[in-house]
Amino acid sequence: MTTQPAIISLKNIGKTFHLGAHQIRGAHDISFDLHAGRTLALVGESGSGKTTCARIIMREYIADSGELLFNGSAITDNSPKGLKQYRKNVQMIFQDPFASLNPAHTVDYHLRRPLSLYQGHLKGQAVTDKIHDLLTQVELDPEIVAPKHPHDLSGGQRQRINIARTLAVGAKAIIADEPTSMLDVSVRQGVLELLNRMKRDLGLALLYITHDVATAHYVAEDIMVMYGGQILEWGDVKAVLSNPQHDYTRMLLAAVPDPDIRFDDPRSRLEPNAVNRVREQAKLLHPHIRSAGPNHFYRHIDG
Amino acid sequence: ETILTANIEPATTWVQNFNPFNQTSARQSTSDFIYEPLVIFNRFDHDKANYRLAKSYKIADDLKSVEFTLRDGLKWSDGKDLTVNDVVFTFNYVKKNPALDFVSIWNILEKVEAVDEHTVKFTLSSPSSLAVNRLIELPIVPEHVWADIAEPVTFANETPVGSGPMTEITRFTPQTYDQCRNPHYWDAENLKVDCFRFPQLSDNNQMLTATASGELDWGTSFLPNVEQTYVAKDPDHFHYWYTAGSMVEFIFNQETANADNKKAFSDVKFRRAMSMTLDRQGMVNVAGYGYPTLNEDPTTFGQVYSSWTDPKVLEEFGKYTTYDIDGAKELLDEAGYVDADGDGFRDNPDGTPIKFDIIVPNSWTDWLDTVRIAVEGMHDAGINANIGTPEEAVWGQDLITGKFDAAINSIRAAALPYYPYQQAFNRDDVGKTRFTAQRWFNDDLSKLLGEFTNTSDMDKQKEIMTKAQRIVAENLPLLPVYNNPTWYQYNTTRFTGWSTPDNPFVNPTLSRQNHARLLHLLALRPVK
Amino acid sequence: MNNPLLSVQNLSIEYVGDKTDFKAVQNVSFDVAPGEVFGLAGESGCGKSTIAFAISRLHKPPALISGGNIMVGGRNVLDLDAAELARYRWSEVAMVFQSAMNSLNPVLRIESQFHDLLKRHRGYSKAQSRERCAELLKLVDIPADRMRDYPFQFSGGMRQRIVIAICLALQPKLIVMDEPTTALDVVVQREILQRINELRRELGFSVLFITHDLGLMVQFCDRIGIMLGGKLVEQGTAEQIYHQPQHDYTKKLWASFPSFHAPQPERQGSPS
Amino acid sequence: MKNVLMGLLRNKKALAGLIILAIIIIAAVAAPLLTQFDPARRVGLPHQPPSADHWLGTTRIGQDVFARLLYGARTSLAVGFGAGFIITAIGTIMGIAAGYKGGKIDEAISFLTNMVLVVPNLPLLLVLAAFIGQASPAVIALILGGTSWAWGARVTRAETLSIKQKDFIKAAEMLGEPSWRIMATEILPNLISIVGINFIGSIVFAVITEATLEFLGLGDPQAVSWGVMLYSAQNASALQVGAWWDILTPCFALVLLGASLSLLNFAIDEVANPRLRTGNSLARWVGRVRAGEGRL
Amino acid sequence: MVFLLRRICFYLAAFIAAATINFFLPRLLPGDPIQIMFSSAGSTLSPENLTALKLTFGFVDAPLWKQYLTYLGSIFTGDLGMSIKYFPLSVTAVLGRALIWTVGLMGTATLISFTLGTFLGIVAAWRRGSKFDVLFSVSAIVATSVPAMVTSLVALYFFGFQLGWFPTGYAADPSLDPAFSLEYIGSVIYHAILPIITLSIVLTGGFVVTMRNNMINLLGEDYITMGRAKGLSDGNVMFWYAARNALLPTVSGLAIAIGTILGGSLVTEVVFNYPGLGNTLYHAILARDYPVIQGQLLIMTLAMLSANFIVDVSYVLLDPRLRRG
Ligand SMILES: Nc1ncnc2c1ncn2[C@@H]1O[C@H](COP(=O)(O)OP(=O)(O)OP(=O)(O)O)[C@@H](O)[C@H]1O
Ligand SMILES: Nc1ncnc2c1ncn2[C@@H]1O[C@H](COP(=O)(O)OP(=O)(O)OP(=O)(O)O)[C@@H](O)[C@H]1O
Ligand SMILES: [Mg+2]
Ligand SMILES: [Mg+2]
Repeated sequence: MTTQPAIISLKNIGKTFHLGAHQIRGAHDISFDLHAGRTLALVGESGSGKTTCARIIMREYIADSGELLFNGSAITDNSPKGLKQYRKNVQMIFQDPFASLNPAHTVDYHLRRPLSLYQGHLKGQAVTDKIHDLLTQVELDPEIVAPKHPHDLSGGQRQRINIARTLAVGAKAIIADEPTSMLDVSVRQGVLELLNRMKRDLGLALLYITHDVATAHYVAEDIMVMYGGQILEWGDVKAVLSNPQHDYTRMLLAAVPDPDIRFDDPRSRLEPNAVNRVREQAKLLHPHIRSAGPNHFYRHIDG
Repeated sequence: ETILTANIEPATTWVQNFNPFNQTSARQSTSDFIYEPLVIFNRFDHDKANYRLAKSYKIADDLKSVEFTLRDGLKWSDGKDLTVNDVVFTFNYVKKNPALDFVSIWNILEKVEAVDEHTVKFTLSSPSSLAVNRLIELPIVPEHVWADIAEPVTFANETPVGSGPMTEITRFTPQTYDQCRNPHYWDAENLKVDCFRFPQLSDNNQMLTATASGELDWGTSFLPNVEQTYVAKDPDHFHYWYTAGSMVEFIFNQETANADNKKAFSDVKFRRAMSMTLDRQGMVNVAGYGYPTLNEDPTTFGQVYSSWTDPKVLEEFGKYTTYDIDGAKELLDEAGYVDADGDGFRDNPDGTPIKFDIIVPNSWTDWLDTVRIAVEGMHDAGINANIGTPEEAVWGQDLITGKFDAAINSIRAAALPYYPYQQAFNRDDVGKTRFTAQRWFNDDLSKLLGEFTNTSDMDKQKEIMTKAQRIVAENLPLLPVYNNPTWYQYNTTRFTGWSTPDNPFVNPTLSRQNHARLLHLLALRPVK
Repeated sequence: MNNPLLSVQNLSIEYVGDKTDFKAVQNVSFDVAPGEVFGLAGESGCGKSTIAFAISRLHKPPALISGGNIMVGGRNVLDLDAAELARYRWSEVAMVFQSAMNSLNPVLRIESQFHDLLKRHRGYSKAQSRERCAELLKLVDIPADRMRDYPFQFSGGMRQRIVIAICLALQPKLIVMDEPTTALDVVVQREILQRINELRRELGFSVLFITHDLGLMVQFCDRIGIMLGGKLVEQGTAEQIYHQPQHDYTKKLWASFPSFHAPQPERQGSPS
Repeated sequence: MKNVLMGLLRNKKALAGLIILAIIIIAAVAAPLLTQFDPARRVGLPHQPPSADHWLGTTRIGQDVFARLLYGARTSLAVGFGAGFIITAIGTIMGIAAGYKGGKIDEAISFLTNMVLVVPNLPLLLVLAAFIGQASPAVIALILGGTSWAWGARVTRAETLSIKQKDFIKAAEMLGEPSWRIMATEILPNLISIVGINFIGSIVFAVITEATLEFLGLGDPQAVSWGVMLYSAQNASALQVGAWWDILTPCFALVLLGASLSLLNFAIDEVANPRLRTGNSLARWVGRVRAGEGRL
Repeated sequence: MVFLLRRICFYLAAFIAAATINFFLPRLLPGDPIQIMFSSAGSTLSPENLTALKLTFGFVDAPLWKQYLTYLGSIFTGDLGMSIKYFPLSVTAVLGRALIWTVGLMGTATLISFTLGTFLGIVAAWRRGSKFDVLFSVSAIVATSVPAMVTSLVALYFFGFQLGWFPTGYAADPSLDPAFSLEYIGSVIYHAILPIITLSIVLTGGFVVTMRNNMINLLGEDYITMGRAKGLSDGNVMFWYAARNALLPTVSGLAIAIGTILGGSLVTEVVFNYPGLGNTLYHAILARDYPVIQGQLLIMTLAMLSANFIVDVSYVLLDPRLRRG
């Protein structure tokens, strides 16, 4: 993979939810690294465990097993102070831009708070200047946007504010959980572009969570395909998408809308029986990992 | 069948309890009507003795005993004979069960015995000319019923066996009950009413509605603006007559815990000045709708005992019981009650502040308004008086225990002026009744009152009372304002023979305190 | 077009505001032929749902149809009286709503949501409804024995399929689908649309398909209309819209659509 | 906040409510200027009908009804606002803490809340007032405040739970905001309409309850307040003797105050929830349909 | 089921807590309740006499905790002691007598106001912005803020005193004996009409407003639109689709409203001299009849708890999601 050190590493993370009598596998044997200046895409359908991974990274959930490493060392300090120190470096962007900003506060307030929490040395005018910088960085006009309340902004603008907020904290790693799924097609691109640029210019590590394989393809260097709490296939984006190994990955890719193949075309057809079979199979645990290239791995279906 | 509908007591629901010893929850139609007294003294007829179960009584010359002789052929309502044994039983029964002794009769009694078949003798613990009045307060109950009652205090006596005119409970529901004639009543020929009917009425407004509709024959409730709300509805048949009842007065607690107030309260000049701030006529007219009887008599006798009042006393001290703010101010100035600390209110001559609440039961609106008027007057004279409005029960308890500064209070009217004085100024009663609440005592007065009971000579008694009233008027421990009206409305549509202002043969009220109500009932005649 | 099933002619719809009115749909015209799938695309708020609602005449104040006609089977829907309207709804035009999760009544069993419809339009008894319900559920691959369950006992995809089954109950000529799969996973979405496509072939109804996913639209629709700010800015076959987009806005939409199947199309315009 | 206020000013119901409330407040504050009479003193003959001297007549003992009305408004407003404030403050703090903190704290608070909710309020107040004896308006306000917060706490908790789910709360947590700050500056501002409704609803409740307690004779009969006016009038059988002004005046005043506050409450609801609004647009819509400019 | 079990546990705990408050409340407040209670009757009673009376009524000077235990025990055996004011009735008998009337009064009024209010709320929401809506929602708001005593007094004055259409007190004509006769039942109904109407007026407003708001919030839901799109009749959509779902929060509101209803009925009963629980409590308070007051609070709490329980159960019945959950 790359030579740069991983900012965050997950090592064999497992997490099971207990709902009364039955259990739900949230994550099983999850391992991956987030590197500075790289985007890792995590794709999978609803309920596959993507958000669980994000929450484990954000230390909202404590993993049942496995290790979470930060800058190469295991996290031991679970005090609020330690948590704050951690979150100074790891921040999150949420799915719903309408819900992730407090409707009661202005944009200015939203950026001022992280600054006063994490950049305490900034005072008075310096804070205002910093806010201007941040807004400019996310391609918004500070004069216009700063005094506004979230409901005066479009979804794309709000998502930019969210990004600015993580920058205000000074995070090194950003977890973006479906940051564009609620946005209009026409503005999605812009937000993704921005994230890409941040990654490049600021050397951020990005975990991009999505169910949209197409955009993952567009922004990420690496990709992981998840189902039923397991990562079924992972590696270089191009390698995985052009040469999927796992049946589930294949099915997922086949289901992505493709303007070139109409529904009437037999090639487009997904057999319902086949779909169900693949799903059933993907739910099982697959302990064997195979490699399909230098940076392309998958879990092998036995038997 | 002639049914007389009456309002006897306010109630939210009737409970079948005819225990004559019970003072809290028994029906007020129990005494007199079910349990006839030996004798009834009629205050409206020169305190004449009306012999009921007894046909005579005799006080021994040494005033140490009384003998009652019963009528012949008396029967209980179940047909059994009523004998002297029942009388003796009753008094001994009460002795055995002190919780029943609501007249504290055994405080003055030594023993009770049957002298012969018709005569019963009461031996007193000390000589008294007035013991008869107390003795006849206790109801006489049938031995054959009560002897077997295990818990007489809680016994509800739902189907009473009595001696009075109305003993049969023919119907009893939570909202109305009928009490009908005793089949064995000795005086049946005078009784023309077959049944009482008592509807349940809980407040003024309901009583007003029931009375004004003509449903009630005999009303005993306060009605606002009675001329308009009642009489005007049927001027030919609807009438009312409010006679003077208990004496209402303001009192200052001589033993109040507040030392500063105590200084002022114990000063007769202060009391006199306070008395002069009371707009008595205003209280009568405004607070009492004009129904009470004005009482500007410093002896507190007022109209009820006007025949006992000494005009000289009235002349000398009458000015202190007439409304005169300027006079009050003058008196206060003279006595040194001036505003020392500049708060706008007068203080003690030594500069300590005077500030007190006058307590009044919060639901007694006529009294409350009376106190309002009093406080206005006191304010006008520069006294920092206020109103305290506890619940009725709390007010009563405060008066008894002495935890108050000032209050409005009343003393029951009885046949002789001796009784109110005895009630109010008997040191032994402190902590037992609210009548001694002001805690003012005078040895001369006590002696005089003691002498009063030791004689049955009218002239001697009058002489004693003249001395007594001078002491009271001079010291003004009670600030009389008016006599409470006794509520009485009567409807001549169905019954005649009512006690009226033109023919005031009997105290007309139906309340439990008035034993003469039995005489009133016997005088009534249905309209044919 | 000869004998279109649905003909929307110069339709204008406004939302009356406190002071000014908002013109949500302006002078929109398009036809849908029998058996055809017509797609309406455009970004959020451009008026797609407003048109869909108008076709079943579901609007309530303050919406106001201020001009135009909606012809279905030769009749102007806007002229129907209350009784005719009640008969028209669902038996001629059925509808699948934006969110599958919420278009079934949460407190009624599935069978009674079929029954109230069948009783109203066909006068079916409970037993008859149940029978029909079983048939319809089978069409969308749901076991008939689950008809006594409540909506919350089904997954999102199943619920959406149930709604589609209800749509088919009266064999309507047109089914309006307002973003029927946005809340679903790609695989589920594909399964459902595939099923609809098959049913359309079988039963011959037309579909008015609304979404903002252009790729999906080209895949599924015969013809497509592109909306922008209440106006229909471009209309053509799927082929045309994909390969020769005319309007700038259409081109921009394609530009912002990253496809990973085809080699990346040249990006025109700059991302916003 | 600003939006809520602006919205209120534009809402007809709110405007009506605000105007009435303003009139009542002004009348209460300016009472000494509006009447020369002392509300507690006899200043005329008993039960005089309204006249030039006594605009609303006199009471049974000759107090000026108008003066009592004005000064009584002070009591009602003071009790209402005082108790309303206590009720809302306790309810809001409890509700937010339970909703946000969850776990043991939530369980404890919820249990307490549900407990208080199942004890019938008015009877309890009655008993309390009776035991305390001649409860002054201030005491009544305190008891009311202490016993009536549960409903507000429950509603606030429910709303807090739904706000807590919102990503912006999570975002604040990720930022490392302390929890008191999250409750005070992230959650509370979003509860403004709930708190407002709770506050105003509590005022109405307090005003009515105080009047009820006093009407039943459990208040301080000396106080100059609308409840005591009712009590005295009822005791004087004002209706039966035809002194309607004595009893209908406080009735009317209570209804007016209650209605104004309730209108305001309803309006806050409408402002906070646009769906509930029945603004001008519907009138305009009807107009346009009538004019044949369109249909449905 | 788990849900209901949890609730039952809560109810039990709440009941014991309420009983405890009930026990300590009078004892914590200033003044000796027993003294106060007898002092009104005791103006001529000697202390010995008083002591004898107290003993008879079962006021013992045992330590507090002992009294408390006895009290708890007696509650569960249904023995609430003797009434002072209504002696020799037991508290249970006094309350039992009153309970029937209150249940009748409140039950009917709640039923009427709930049905009427809910119905009006549904229609107002359905025809939002119409004259009907404006008229009923505004008058409902005003109605919710009118104190029960005002409504009762005004109704009593006009319909009782001025017009004389209705009786001004009692639960039945006092001249009739309670019987299962047409006459008596007719009289009961006749006497109940005015209190029920005033109580209903007080309560209806609240139901109108809640139902209307719930409905309006629901009317935007897709399944309502779907119901309309299905060509179902307005009535069907309004009641079967919208109202049924909007009823859920209203029903839970009903549980809380029970408290208000109890309060409202208290005032109404006092004004109309209706022999129910409220009136009994009021007079017990005035008379300091502690055993009755305590029993009363307990029984009212019990009523609230049962009402809540019924609401819980009906909630489960109305919402299939809870039934299986
Ligand atoms: N706190 C929790 N308690 C119980 N189960 C949970 C919890 N969080 C998640 N799960 C379950 O774990 C599984 C994975 O959930 P997760 O939210 O990670 O999926 P996801 O891939 O993010 O889905 P989506 O795309 O819908 O957001 C799901 O079945 C979910 O129901
Ligand atoms: N009830 C209403 N009152 C006022 N304006 C409305 C109302 N309903 C919709 N609008 C406005 O009408 C416009 C068109 O709305 P419509 O729902 O038709 O959009 P859409 O294309 O379906 O969008 P989406 O893709 O988000 O569903 C939007 O700008 C919306 O704000
Ligand atoms: Mg997720
Ligand atoms: Mg839409």
